[in-house]
Amino acid sequence: MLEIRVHGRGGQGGVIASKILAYAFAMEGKYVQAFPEFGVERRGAPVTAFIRVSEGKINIRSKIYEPQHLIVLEPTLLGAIDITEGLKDGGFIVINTKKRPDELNLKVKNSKIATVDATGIALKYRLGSSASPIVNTAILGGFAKATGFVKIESIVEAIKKEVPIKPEENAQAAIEAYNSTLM
Amino acid sequence: MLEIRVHGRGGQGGVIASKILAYAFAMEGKYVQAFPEFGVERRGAPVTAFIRVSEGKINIRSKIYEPQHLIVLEPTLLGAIDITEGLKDGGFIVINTKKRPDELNLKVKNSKIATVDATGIALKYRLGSSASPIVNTAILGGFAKATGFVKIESIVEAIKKEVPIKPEENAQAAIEAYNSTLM
Amino acid sequence: MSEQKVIMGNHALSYGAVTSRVQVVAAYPITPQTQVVELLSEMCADGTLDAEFIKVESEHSAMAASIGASAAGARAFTATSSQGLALMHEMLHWAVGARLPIVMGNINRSMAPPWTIWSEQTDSLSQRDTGWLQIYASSNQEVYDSVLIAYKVAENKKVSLPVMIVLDAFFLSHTSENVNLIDQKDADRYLKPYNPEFKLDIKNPHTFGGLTTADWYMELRYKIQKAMEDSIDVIKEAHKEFKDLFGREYGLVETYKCEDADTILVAIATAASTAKEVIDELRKEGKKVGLLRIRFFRPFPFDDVKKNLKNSKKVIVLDRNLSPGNGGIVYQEVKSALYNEPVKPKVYGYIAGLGGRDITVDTIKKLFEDAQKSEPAEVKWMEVKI
Amino acid sequence: MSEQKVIMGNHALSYGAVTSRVQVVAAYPITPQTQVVELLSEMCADGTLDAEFIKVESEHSAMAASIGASAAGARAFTATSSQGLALMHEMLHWAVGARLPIVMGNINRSMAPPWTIWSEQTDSLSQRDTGWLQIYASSNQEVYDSVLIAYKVAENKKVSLPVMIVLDAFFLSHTSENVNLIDQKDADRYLKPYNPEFKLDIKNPHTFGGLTTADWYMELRYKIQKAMEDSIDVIKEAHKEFKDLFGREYGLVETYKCEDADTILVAIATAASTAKEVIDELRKEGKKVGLLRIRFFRPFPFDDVKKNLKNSKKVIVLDRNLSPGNGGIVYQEVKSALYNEPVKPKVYGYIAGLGGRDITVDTIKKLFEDAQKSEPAEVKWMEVKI
Amino acid sequence: MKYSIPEKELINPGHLACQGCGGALAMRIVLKTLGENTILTIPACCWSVIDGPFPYSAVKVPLFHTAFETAAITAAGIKAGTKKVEKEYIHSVAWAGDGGTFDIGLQALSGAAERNDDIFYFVYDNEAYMNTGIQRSSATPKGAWTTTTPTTFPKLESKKDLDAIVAAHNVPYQATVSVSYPEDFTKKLEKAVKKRGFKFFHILAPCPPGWKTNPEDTIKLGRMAVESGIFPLYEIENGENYTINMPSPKKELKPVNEYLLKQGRFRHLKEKDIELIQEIINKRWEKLKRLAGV
Amino acid sequence: MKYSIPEKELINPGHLACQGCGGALAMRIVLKTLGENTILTIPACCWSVIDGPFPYSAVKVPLFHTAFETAAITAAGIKAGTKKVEKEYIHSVAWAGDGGTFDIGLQALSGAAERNDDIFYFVYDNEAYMNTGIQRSSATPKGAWTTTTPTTFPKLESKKDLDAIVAAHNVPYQATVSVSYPEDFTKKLEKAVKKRGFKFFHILAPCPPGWKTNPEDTIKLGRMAVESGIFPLYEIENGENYTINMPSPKKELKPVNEYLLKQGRFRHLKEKDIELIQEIINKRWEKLKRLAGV
Amino acid sequence: MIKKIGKKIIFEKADDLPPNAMSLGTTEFNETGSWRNERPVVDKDKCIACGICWKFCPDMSIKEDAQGKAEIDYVFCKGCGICAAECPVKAIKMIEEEK
Amino acid sequence: MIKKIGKKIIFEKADDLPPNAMSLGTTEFNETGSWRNERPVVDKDKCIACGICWKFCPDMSIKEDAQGKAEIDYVFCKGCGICAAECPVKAIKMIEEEK
Ligand SMILES: Cc1ncc(C[n+]2csc(CCOP(=O)(O)OP(=O)(O)O)c2C)c(N)n1
Ligand SMILES: Cc1ncc(C[n+]2csc(CCOP(=O)(O)OP(=O)(O)O)c2C)c(N)n1
Ligand code: SF4
Ligand code: SF4
Ligand code: SF4
Ligand code: SF4
Ligand code: SF4
Ligand code: SF4
Ligand SMILES: [Mg+2]
Ligand SMILES: [Mg+2]
Repeated sequence: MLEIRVHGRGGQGGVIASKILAYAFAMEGKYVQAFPEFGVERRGAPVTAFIRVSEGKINIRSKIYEPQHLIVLEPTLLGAIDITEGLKDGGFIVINTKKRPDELNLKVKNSKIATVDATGIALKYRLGSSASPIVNTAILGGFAKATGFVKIESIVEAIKKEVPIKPEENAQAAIEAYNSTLM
Repeated sequence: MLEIRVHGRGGQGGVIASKILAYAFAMEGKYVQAFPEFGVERRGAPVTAFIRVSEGKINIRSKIYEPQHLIVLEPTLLGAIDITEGLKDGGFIVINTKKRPDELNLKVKNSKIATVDATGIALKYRLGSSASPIVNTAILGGFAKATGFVKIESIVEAIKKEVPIKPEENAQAAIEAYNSTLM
Repeated sequence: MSEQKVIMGNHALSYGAVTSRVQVVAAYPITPQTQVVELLSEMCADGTLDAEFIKVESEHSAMAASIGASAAGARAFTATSSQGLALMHEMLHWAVGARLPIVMGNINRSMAPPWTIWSEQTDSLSQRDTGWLQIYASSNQEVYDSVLIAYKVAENKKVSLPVMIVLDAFFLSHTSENVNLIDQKDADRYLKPYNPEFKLDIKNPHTFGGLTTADWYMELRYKIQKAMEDSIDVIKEAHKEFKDLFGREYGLVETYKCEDADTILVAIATAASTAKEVIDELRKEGKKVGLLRIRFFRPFPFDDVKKNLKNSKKVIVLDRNLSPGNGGIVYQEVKSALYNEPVKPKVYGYIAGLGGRDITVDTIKKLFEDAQKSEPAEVKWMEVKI
Repeated sequence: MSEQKVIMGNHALSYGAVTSRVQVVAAYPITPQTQVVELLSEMCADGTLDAEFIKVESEHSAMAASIGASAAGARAFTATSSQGLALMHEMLHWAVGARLPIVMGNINRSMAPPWTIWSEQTDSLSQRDTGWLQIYASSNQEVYDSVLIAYKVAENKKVSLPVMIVLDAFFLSHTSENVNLIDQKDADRYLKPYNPEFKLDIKNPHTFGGLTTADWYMELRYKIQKAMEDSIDVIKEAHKEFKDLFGREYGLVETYKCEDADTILVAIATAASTAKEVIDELRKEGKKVGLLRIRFFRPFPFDDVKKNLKNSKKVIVLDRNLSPGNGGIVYQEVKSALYNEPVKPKVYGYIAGLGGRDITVDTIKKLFEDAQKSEPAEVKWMEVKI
Repeated sequence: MKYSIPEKELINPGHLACQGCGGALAMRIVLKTLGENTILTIPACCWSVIDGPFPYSAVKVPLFHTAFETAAITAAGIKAGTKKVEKEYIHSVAWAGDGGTFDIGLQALSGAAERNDDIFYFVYDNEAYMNTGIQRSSATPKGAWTTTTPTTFPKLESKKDLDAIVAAHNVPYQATVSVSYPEDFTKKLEKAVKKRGFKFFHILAPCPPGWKTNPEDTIKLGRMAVESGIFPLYEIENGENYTINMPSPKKELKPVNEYLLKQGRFRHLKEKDIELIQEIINKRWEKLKRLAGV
Repeated sequence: MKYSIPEKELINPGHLACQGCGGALAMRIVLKTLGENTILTIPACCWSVIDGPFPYSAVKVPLFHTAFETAAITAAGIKAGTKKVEKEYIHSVAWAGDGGTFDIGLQALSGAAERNDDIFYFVYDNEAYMNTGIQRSSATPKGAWTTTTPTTFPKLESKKDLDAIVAAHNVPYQATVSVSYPEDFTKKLEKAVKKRGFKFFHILAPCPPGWKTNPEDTIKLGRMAVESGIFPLYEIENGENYTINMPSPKKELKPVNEYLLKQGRFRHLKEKDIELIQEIINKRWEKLKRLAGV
Repeated sequence: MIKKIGKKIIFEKADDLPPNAMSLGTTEFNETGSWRNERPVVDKDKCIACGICWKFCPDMSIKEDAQGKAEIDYVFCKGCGICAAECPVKAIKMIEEEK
Repeated sequence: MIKKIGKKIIFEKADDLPPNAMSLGTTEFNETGSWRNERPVVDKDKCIACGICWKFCPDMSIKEDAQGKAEIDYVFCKGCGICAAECPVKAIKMIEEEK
């Protein structure tokens, strides 16, 4: 069973990202769960979401306390909160940032860090406004590339089915992210 | 245990009559219950009320189906409904009417019938309006006289305590009724 | 020292509120409760009662107003029935979560549709999960006395929960009986002014009821359950003090000839009163029968129920209520309470008297007869025309 | 023939309503239910669903509007949660008395105060006495399927009662999962248009719900209880037909490794799903444990509960709810159901997971451990900080 | 016999209204005019008793008894339902007392008006909670006795101006009507039948036991209420266009004291109380005339 | 630094409002002005979250969280209670969102207004149910997107005219105010503090996520709303005496399109939709001027 | 089995009832003439058949006779007196019921 | 036992709690500065101490410095940008937070 946590800010679409990713896995025949942190979302405030992926039916319906993998939509969070709380060793951390993985000063032991400039890509494809670009689709391309858990084709298809506005551009953004992810 | 039923019309004060009578008994140290027929009272429509009187505590809290005694506030009811339904033999029936008991054609076996012109008395003491005189106090005088179950003094005192408007006149009316009851 | 009146159950409630010196009354009329409100509004108007009377536009608001007044530190009272009680439902939960010692009278009336105004206890029993203490009265004297007792218990810091005093429509509400009123001075010795630990206080400002996460919500609920459990002793004390001062004795339950009984009838409210006649009659016939009247249905008096029933052979539960898809509510809870006892009587449940159908001496006799010759079942009906 | 989606429990409800071709939707937003309403209002706006959407000003009105629509002969749907459900309370009774086959989703959320938006079943379980059928779901697929099943059962002339489909806040409502949607044509074979025996019909005018005296009110209640009892078979049939057409199997209860179990956990909703993990683990350790998930809490599945539990030695009931002054609601009803059985397992009750506190594999393991070494008590708390 | 209003009765005798009930007469007029394509919904009020006990009914159209606070929304639900299942156009009619309208049912009413639900809403206003034995409602006039506003402390507040509240919702049609003017009543109904959306009727319905009046004076009282301007008859379209029907805005109002003193519920009033009431009436009348542009 | 409104803060930072929340600012202004003798009651709304989780609170006065539909009556209950137990005069303040006021809390509000309960009622109007994620309320303006009025079918009905509804209750004092005009706001509060009886404030409180606007534009939007006349500032005393404060009744209104198009929730509107909205504004403005006698 | 006796409906058992409290007959079972303590009597000579009494009767108790004049239905007339009060030619008198 | 760590309140068990959910501390425990993705910076030279930014800040995050000029409280400032937008002399700039 894969357990993944997504970090973002209220209003950024982290919860939708988790849904799209789950959908992509489902299209590959997996059983999935995607859910937000059960709290009150506030514009600007940090928010999280979760994904479970399994080959068989998922009976467990409690929260995820110790994810293996992380997706970080918002680089400014790295300074603001402890994104690695409860993180298990040995997974992937995919971060939206211009920086290279080795430029980041993350206190994690054995996680593999990947970075992708999802913001830059989102701006390029005019996703969201320039003040608040929507990065939640692009970063999934990065996740697909970094982890290899899910095909980029599935991500693209999931985006096309789930994103009502500019589905094509969002799909392109994911592909571009896939191709520009650094590890 | 005494069980008494009162007949009147909606708006006439039959329920209050039952309460005053119960109170009069209570002042003589009795345990009492007084309650209306459990229904929807409509101005003009026939209504009934009930009284239980006992030396000891009354535990029974169901309705009265077979009263021993009747009080009838409204003579026109005699033609309209069957006032003797469920009536036990051997009790008293006190009726507000100008007629003498033997002028009434009641189908009862062994009940003792008493009559009193409560309407006339109420008009005399200006109780209620001339169109709808309030006869519920006067008739209690008749009941006291006819049955002897309760002292007229108790009735008078109960009236004075319970009737907010014209208590004196109501008390006088009861006394006059007491003195003019025919059996 | 005490005055005897002949008053209806509804007025017994009103007088109880007056003797308890309630400070805020907010109520809305509904048959068969109206006389409670009418008398109180008269007494507020003429100064007999020094209280604020809020003539609300619905029962929902009646409870909300009571909640506000109580949160501000005042003694609050209201009364309602059936539809009105149901309309308050969200606010019933509220009063509990806010831990406010409001006292409310509820006149039992069956639920619509169809429209009905007659007695049945489904209205209040279907509020059993809201966290209100519930007292089921069986005489007007008990109604009156219970108002004082209710405040005494509710306002105890160990409890801090609202109390509902429940009386059968018409059989009590509209039936006038002898009631001894307590002299105000004596009452004041029994019931002190309400003086809460915390309230809405500008000198000591707190926020009440703010968003509570999974971190502590459960513990706050635990405290409510704890308060319910603690209330048992508080009630016993309140009863004892009441008896010492005024001579009248009450318990969480009332027993009647139970000691040696092999068959015990369990009932609440007026049916339990009428049942005493039946017990007396059957005793005369040599039958070892007894009565357990549950006076407090919440907190459920587990100990008293177990203690009094465990030595019997048969228990007959009379339910004037229905939880559709399960059965009689008292039956269910009595069985549940006895479940883990080592030796258990057979427990029979009967539904009777819904929608104002009279429960007479005869009705109750039939229960004893049926239980003599049959086996228990989830739902048995008595005197239903089928 | 059927499409797979990854959708949250709330959308599973909405899609269920769409596949059921509901005709009138009246709903009011409340966290954690809002997505149900939002998706339906979108689908009404864009024509996916040919229904009237009434954007009411409160939940009380949502239920009243549903009642009106249903009485007029239309298929009505609504959804709510906690405070909203509580605010509807009077109308919940109404829908039952009027015998209207409304289907409603309720997202379980704990009751305020304090404010909370997290999962707990006190909201819907405290409606247990209103006469609604209640289905507790444990997956989004079940939520979706249950909407169709609910209408099928509710509209059956033998039943004519409303059905509540209940899902845990967040654990289902906001959790997206794989859900297979049924093709509309197939669905139409399963669920026919609503065609009531009686409705508000200008060609055949009747008055509904008029004042009913003690003469017949009780018999009308008897009919409601009868309908609840009859609904058991109707539900079984509806489940069978559902399985035949769509392959997915449901029961009044779900059993998991119960056959030879000496200790059986009884739970409802998502906790029962997580519990399967525990059962599997404990089985691996050689322990004879099983799970009984109560899917229909109303009608209470007496037979299934008795049949599945009577051969066990210990029964552990997990309650994510509290009836203050008594204890866990499921615990109470399970004990009551087993009471008159000749041989009875020991029944343990635990309260856990209130106010959104997570019920994890660990939590459930602790129940088994505690029950192994202790005696039952009226109220036991699990993972409360005391 | 001359029939100045539709002849056909859609209501049966034997109903449970008191002698001389204005509310019963009001229903008679409304059903006559709306006809058989009508579905009634009635919340708790005298009419839930008047219509008769199960299994009987006084009305010849379908009637749904609903909870006290839900008249408007239940009617809206019924309307939505009939739209889906009926071929014919149905008048979905909410019929409620003043308590069920001014107080406990106000929110549902406001919601339906805001959504412009296609229903009729009738309030038969007897100015108190009569069915429960004459308690104050917010429609009770200032100074009146009720069982919750004793003569020692009669109602302090003025009658809530529900017509203005409804008008603030800009509904297609609303009117005040009186059982004493059946022809005016019928005419307005016929006008409203042609409109789609929310239609509101405020009926003054004298109540002998509640007003402490003689049953035979019911019609007379309705007339006096109109003539004294304490209950003028007018229409409002779209919340804006006011038309005063009666009394004539050109004439002086008749003094209100005769109307008041004919009623037991006002008999405790002192002269200066009556003067105050007269002043309020005059002021409201001037305001109404201003709104109607006369 | 200049302080054109009272300096003292009765609210703490760290509260949970979104960036640029108009509703948070509104509370700040109100508490400053009313001072410490204030007890708040707040029904479900964003503010029940903003105030912070247990065991914390943002405000420095007592606050009672109450059920969604009960703001006015809970405040009235609190008032009645304090009258009996407090020596000092207390401002009992109901503070609710538009949903809790125009919709689910309307009845309680109307009841309190009718009884003239001595309380303050504030509605901070962000024109939708924000706390639950932006659903339509009856305060949502015509044409707006919300999650229950999708852009394919935006809100059809006009915003409910709550101020007119309150005015129909003839309450001692009512006013519309805006967070963009704190001095006007404060002045009105100071006026109201001296009145006894029911006092009503309608606050326009822009909401960045709900209106789909940038947080920094909150004040600007409030200003544009006033200047375009879609939310004029005015007072009403006793339901009769109207005073328009802003914009000047003598000047032309600024066109509304700029205000609308700054907001994502209106961005789907066609030109003719905007024209229609402009017409409605103009009409309402004329009516308001007429009522104010200017 | 549902019986009808005159206008009265008699059920015997729960099965006879409709599923909910649905009307099956009219209020005409209820002969409200018994409520009357005064009865309206029409003076047919005076009656000008204007229909005003009919228009105002809350109990549908005024019918047209063969001559088109007013006729009271004493089965239901509650004796409110409105007809007498409103008759423009005073053709109706209220007289006391037999006592 | 109730502990206070800075502005945080730490309960250990049910007994530590008040009987109902009553506040015991202020929202200052919640340092909303972490919400910011842009930070307002005051150009003290430009600032004319008019107080307008203070007046409009929804988060009480503008203080007066020793010179009476505006000073931002970054512990709480959420970075909404209102102060910058409303400053009449454009003395406040919003700059991106470190990424
Ligand atoms: C929720 C609820 N509260 C109270 C009642 C009791 N009740 C029934 S009718 C009524 C009064 C109705 O007054 P109004 O609407 O003016 O109608 P009227 O009786 O005067 O015709 C009341 C208070 C009820 N049925 N339901
Ligand atoms: C009875 C009830 N129904 C629904 C809710 C859910 N709810 C909480 S806040 C809210 C929206 C409040 O909207 P509004 O009053 O406009 O305040 P805002 O959130 O916009 O500040 C809703 C629907 C509730 N708490 N209680
Ligand atoms: S109380 Fe009044 S409104 Fe009710 S039925 Fe009697 S007369 Fe009519
Ligand atoms: S959603 Fe709007 S009103 Fe609510 S806190 Fe955020 S900005 Fe304020
Ligand atoms: S007295 Fe009244 S009920 Fe009888 S006919 Fe005349 S108006 Fe009708
Ligand atoms: S009102 Fe008089 S004149 Fe006219 S029809 Fe009746 S009885 Fe005849
Ligand atoms: S950015 Fe916003 S929160 Fe920060 S100081 Fe400026 S106005 Fe206040
Ligand atoms: S608004 Fe600008 S000039 Fe005025 S105090 Fe603030 S920073 Fe200084
Ligand atoms: Mg009325
Ligand atoms: Mg809002």
